Amino acid sequence: MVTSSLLMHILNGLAYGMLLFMIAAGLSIIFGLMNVVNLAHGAFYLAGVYIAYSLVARHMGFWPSLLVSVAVVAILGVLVEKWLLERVYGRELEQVLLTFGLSFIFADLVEWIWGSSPLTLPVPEALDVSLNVGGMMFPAYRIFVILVGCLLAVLLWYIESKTRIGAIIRAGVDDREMLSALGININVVFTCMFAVGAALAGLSGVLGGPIMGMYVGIDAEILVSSLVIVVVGGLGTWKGAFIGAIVIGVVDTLGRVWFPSFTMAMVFLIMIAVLLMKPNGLFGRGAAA
Amino acid sequence: MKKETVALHVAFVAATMLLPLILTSYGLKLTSEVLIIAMFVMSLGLIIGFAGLVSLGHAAFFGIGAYTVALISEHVDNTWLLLIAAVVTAGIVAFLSGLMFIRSSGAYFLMITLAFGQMLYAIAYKMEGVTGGADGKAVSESFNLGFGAIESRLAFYYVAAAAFLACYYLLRVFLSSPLGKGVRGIKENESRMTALGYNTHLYKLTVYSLSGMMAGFAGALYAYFNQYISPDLLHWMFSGQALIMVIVGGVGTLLGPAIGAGFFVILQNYISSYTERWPIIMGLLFVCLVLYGRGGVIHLASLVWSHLQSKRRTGREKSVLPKEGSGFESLKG
Amino acid sequence: MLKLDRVHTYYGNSHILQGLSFEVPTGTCVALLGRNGAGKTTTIHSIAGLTPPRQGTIAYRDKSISGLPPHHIARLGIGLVPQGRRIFPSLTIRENLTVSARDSGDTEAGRKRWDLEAVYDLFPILKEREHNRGTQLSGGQQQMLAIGRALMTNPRFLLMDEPSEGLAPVIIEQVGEIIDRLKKTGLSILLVEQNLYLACSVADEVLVMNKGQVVWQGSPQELLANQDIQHQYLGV
Amino acid sequence: MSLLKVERVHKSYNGLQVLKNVSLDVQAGERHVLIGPNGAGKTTLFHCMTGTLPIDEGVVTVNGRQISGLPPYTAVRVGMARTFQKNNLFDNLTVEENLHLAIAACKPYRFHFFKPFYKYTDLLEEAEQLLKQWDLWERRACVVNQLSYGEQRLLELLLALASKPRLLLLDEPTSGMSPAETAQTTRLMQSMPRSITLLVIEHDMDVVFSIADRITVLHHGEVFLSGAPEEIRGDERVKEIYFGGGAPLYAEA
Amino acid sequence: GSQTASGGEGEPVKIGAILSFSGNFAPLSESIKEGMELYFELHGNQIGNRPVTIKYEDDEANPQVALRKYRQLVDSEKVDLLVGPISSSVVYALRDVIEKDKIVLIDANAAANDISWDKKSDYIYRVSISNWQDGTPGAAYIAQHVGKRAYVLAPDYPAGHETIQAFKEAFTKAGGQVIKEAWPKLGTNDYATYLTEILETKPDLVFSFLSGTDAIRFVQQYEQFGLNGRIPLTGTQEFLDPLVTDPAGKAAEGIIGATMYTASLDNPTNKAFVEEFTKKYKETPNYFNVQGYDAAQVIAKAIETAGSTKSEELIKVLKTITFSSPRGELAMDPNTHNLALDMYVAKNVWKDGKIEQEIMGIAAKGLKIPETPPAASK
Ligand SMILES: Nc1ncnc2c1ncn2[C@@H]1O[C@H](COP(=O)(O)OP(=O)(O)OP(=O)(O)O)[C@@H](O)[C@H]1O
Ligand SMILES: Nc1ncnc2c1ncn2[C@@H]1O[C@H](COP(=O)(O)OP(=O)(O)OP(=O)(O)O)[C@@H](O)[C@H]1O
Ligand SMILES: [Mg+2]
Ligand SMILES: [Mg+2]
Repeated sequence: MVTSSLLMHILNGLAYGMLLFMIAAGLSIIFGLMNVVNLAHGAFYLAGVYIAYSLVARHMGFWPSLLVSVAVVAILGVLVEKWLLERVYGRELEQVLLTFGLSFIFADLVEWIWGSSPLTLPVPEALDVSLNVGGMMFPAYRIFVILVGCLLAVLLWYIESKTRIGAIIRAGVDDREMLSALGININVVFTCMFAVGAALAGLSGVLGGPIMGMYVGIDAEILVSSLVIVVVGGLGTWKGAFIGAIVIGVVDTLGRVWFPSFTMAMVFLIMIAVLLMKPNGLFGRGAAA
Repeated sequence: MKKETVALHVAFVAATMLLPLILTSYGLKLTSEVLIIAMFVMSLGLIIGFAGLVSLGHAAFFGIGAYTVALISEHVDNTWLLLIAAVVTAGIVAFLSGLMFIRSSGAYFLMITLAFGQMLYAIAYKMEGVTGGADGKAVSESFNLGFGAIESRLAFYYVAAAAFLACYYLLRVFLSSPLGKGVRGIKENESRMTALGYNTHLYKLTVYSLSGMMAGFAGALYAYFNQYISPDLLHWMFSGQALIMVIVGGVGTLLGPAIGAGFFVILQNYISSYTERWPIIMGLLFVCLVLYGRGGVIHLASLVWSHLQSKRRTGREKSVLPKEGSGFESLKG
Repeated sequence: MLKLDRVHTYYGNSHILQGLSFEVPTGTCVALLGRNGAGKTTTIHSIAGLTPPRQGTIAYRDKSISGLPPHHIARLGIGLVPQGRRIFPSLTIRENLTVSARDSGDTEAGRKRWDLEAVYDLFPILKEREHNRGTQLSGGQQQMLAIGRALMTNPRFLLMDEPSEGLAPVIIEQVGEIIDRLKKTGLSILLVEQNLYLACSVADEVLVMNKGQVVWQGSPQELLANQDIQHQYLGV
Repeated sequence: MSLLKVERVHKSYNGLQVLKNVSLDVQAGERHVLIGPNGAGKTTLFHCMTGTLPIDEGVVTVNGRQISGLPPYTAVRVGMARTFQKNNLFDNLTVEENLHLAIAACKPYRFHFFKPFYKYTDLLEEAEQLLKQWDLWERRACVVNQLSYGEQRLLELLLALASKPRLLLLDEPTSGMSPAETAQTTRLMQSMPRSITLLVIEHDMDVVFSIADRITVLHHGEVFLSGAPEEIRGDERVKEIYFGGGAPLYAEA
Repeated sequence: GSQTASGGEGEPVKIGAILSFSGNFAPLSESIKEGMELYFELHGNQIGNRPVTIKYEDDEANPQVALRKYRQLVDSEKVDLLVGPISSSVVYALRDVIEKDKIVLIDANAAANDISWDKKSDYIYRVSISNWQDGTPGAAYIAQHVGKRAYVLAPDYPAGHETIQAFKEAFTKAGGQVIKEAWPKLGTNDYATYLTEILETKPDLVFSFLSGTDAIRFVQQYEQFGLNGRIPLTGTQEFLDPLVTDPAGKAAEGIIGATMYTASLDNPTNKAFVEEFTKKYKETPNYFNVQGYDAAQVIAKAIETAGSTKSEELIKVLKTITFSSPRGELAMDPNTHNLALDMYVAKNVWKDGKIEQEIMGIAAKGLKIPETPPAASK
């Protein structure tokens, strides 16, 4: 293969990886950090993109729609956490059922309101151009997504290492009671972080929409790929989700070129390989002793 | 065993056997299917509720059982042989995959089993020449245990019911045996089990293989029942559904998952034929179940039960929640 | 400083604290002794809000705190060294100390402000290992961490549940000294101890509990002299 | 004859050397106590002996059989049992169920899967006996996480006793126990038949000196001193690093 | 059905519809439902003098669920006949039980070739298109007018393979050459790799069979990567249908292919159909609507002609049924139980802020699927 096209494939892989990372970032907080098995992650994505769609269709403009829709999803997150999830912390299987039920409800509501036909969220006008990269065209919007992915990585890194929030959440997962006895209002912290996670899912919906499309059913795809990324990267670290997404993006992309007959199972092959070599994912913290 | 317990068991078996009296022909068919799926879900409930191995790839074993029957029945027509082949194949695959995966735990185990299931799915999907690929494969072999082919719905119902009861009682015995208790201990605290001198790996592997075998058995019956198989039987969506059924029924109980299977299949079937908005209704049901029933039909029943009990006993303060796993299981030894 | 008045606490149906009343005056250390299962930890948890009492009142600085959420109570200046250490396993030692660190609202003269440096001074081993996970410490080291963690919240009132458990004799001595020092800075302490001698050497008053009630109350000297009580309720 | 032999064991936790060239000989029937400052490596040594943690270098033999390098459950097979410093129980099972698991671990029928548990009467009887002996009989149906801390410590000890070991490793058995339970535990250790060998980590000097035949002091991962109780008690260096010199907090037994 | 001794005056005709209302196939199912309902509404919800009831069931595109729903419809609801599934695997799953129960299925979408060949059943009649008919007709036109060297792309599943196989055969016969085949997995969401490959291989044209969201994403990404306008994109009728072109928007401009239906077809039935449809649903009909409409029409006509809902009577009629569809005058091919279709060459054009299909000529008249698999395709 010509080097330039190899480079191009790697660029594609990176862009795809960053798209995946963007999509998985919210889950890496809710699942990775807060230990909540959130099967409604895809539903938040769905909510984000569909709300934005309606606003854009009412000529609100892409960016304002983005803000509003992310805010709405965040509020949705708060409600879900306060009313429902708060009662099942630490009980994973009940979380599974609860969030599974929620994802059913959300997806069907979306279908009810917006219909089942696929829709598209247009690429914001300013970014709707193709750039010439080494003789090949590359959509500017993807470069934008890469940047957003990087920003998110920085945000997560910041939360993790520069604020106490990351530590508070991990401590809260370890021993809620003890932490509250030390004077921390753990409920508020959890609610806020859940909202942030949900908002990120909504954001990735709005930003991913123009590439991934929007239809009922994408929520399940989003959920699975996010789970794969968070787990391959290792639970509880932003680094894991970031590197995991890039690894999957690049290997999956190159796999389509080199092993076209394995495309169907590529992601899962990667996951098995990684987890057999590193049972706690690439960067996961070992099980607490 | 106490007298009441014995009576309960007799009633349980009798009810299963007499059910056809009140069922329509379609009801009979649906119930047979539910019983087969219940067996599968029970096998998943075994590893989730008692060994703490939450798998999202259990359909793989169900599918293996079904495919074994479908593929081998082209050459062999002895039902016994086919059933044994299905169980053994599923067991071997479970054992080998367990060897590799069982050291993972929690979400990692969940995802690696999902991946494993998806690989098998991809294989069944892609190997068109052998498996029929995405379009599936018809199974034309009839079920014959040596007393003539079982064609009628009623007869097949009894096959399914007998198989279900056999599996249920087998697991009951297993769980109350030293080996079964050991498995539960591992779920509670593996490191202590090791320190006490248990080879925990071996225990987990045993129960995982047993569960795989049972899933394979259910799958084999399913191939006979449906006369058609397709890769969907291996897909993670099916595993996921089974997982939901386990939780819906009640984790940590034996009968719970089976009840969950019935609850899920029958309800979804009927709700979805009355309204297109069935997912909302199912979703709401699940949410309510978590909020009011600790996530399981059987737990809900036990809550109601203990509530009634504590009402009768005056002067008692709020009742304590039953501990996970020891919920309402009137059939418990 | 802290006053319990006929406190009743239950776990589900089991009635554990059965009308417990006592008082901890400002700047003193009161020791709570009793056999296993007497209800000492439950007392501590009732004060901290982890198992709110169903009846009776707990007043802290003349204000009732019963029924408040634990984090609220803690923010009033009540620190907790729990039984069994309860170190956060997924946090490093440093994070364990800083996660709940805060300044006490008031800056009374002479009160020592506890910060990382001060705690590290007290237990140098923690500094050495600050980037290790909390659970990668030995048992005794974890106990030091638990004490440090409570101090980092700069409490005015400290609940200590068997702080000497698992500590080497030298360190127990040191804990005794720390308690003395804390008292001098105006802190009040409720100390649950199994180590009779440590309790008696630092406490101003000793309470003996049995079956959820205070069955004996007096000065440490009195207790050490009273073989009967020691035998009957402590099994010495 | 030495029952337990630890030879030149080294152990480090990713880079941090915790045990350096530790050798230890425990004679059959001996009551051997391990003391040392916090963080000296006592618990780690237990982990290494039972195989809970792999050792970097060195050999551990029990009764001439090498057990280092083997999985931890083999330690029980050669008659070793241990307790944990931090309670390590089946929190959601009842006291009785905890004991049943512990007793069954060493029964030949632990792999049986066709006969209900409750038909193994010998097992039930053993459990009953232990529970009665330790005043836990009334608490037998209590779920472990509803026990007080001290009661849990006691159960921790019972789980180790349940397997009828020849070599019992106890990691601070009396910590968290009230004086009464401590005394009871001490009495138990004193009254154990000499067919059981004891290796105990303990910080309570009353207990240490009332049971020890021999004491080994560990310091910074090395054997600092090993000898008869009187020797250790009198040693100035041990006083400095461990006992402390100040006010005599401890009444000497 | 055979089990009911039906035929009584005034007794309702019960139709069971097994479609996929949840999942990716939902829009197709909704469209078929719309078409059927429109037809019956226009005909007084009656067949002959008998009222019509339709029972819809959601098979979730899963053959196992479909079998369960099938049993419910046939055993419990006792429907007279069935309207058939979206997905090919479902039609295969139903095929044997249908033979056994002798109940008529009008296949309104599932396109698997084999249902007309080895798996042909006396009880199954297709009013939609087969994969073979979808892949073949555009090939000659493309070879002559667009280019000879083609890069083909289709999802890696049976329909993809069948369609591309048909295209390849016809294309090579017309003098074209497939220089590269790509088989992304079904549900691929990022086509960048393939687009890069296309830029690299520099074919004369790209021919693709993709449906639903896959098609929309591909078309949009094709444009985003700057290929639109540089390398002509051609494909099957999926690319020329509002279900894809509406959401894909301007990116779909210029795509060429052969289709059996566009709303602009000039025949009286279609004119009336489009008018009524737009009146009722306020949108342009797509070809799934037509499949639904025709399924209803075929059922009505068959029952009226046979004067009964007995399967054995119905199949006599169905074998040679003719009817006027919005697609033109159509006739069932008795040898394949599949329609002979007129196929049109069409192109997506951008008109008044919307993609429309412009018909450029006739690709094939009365195109029938061959009676046996062409030698190369098995
Ligand atoms: N998992 C671990 N990872 C890293 N270091 C560890 C780990 N566990 C223990 N350590 C360190 O190893 C040293 C020895 O620990 P160990 O638990 O053996 O001490 P100990 O002698 O039992 O002390 P104590 O009397 O306080 O229980 C300590 O400095 C401790 O910090
Ligand atoms: N979560 C719980 N649920 C039910 N009962 C409990 C629970 N926690 C403790 N108990 C019971 O309450 C009683 C008092 O326990 P508590 O922990 O207060 O004792 P303690 O005096 O601290 O004992 P120790 O010295 O052993 O720590 C005990 O009988 C115990 O079994
Ligand atoms: Mg206590
Ligand atoms: Mg230790």
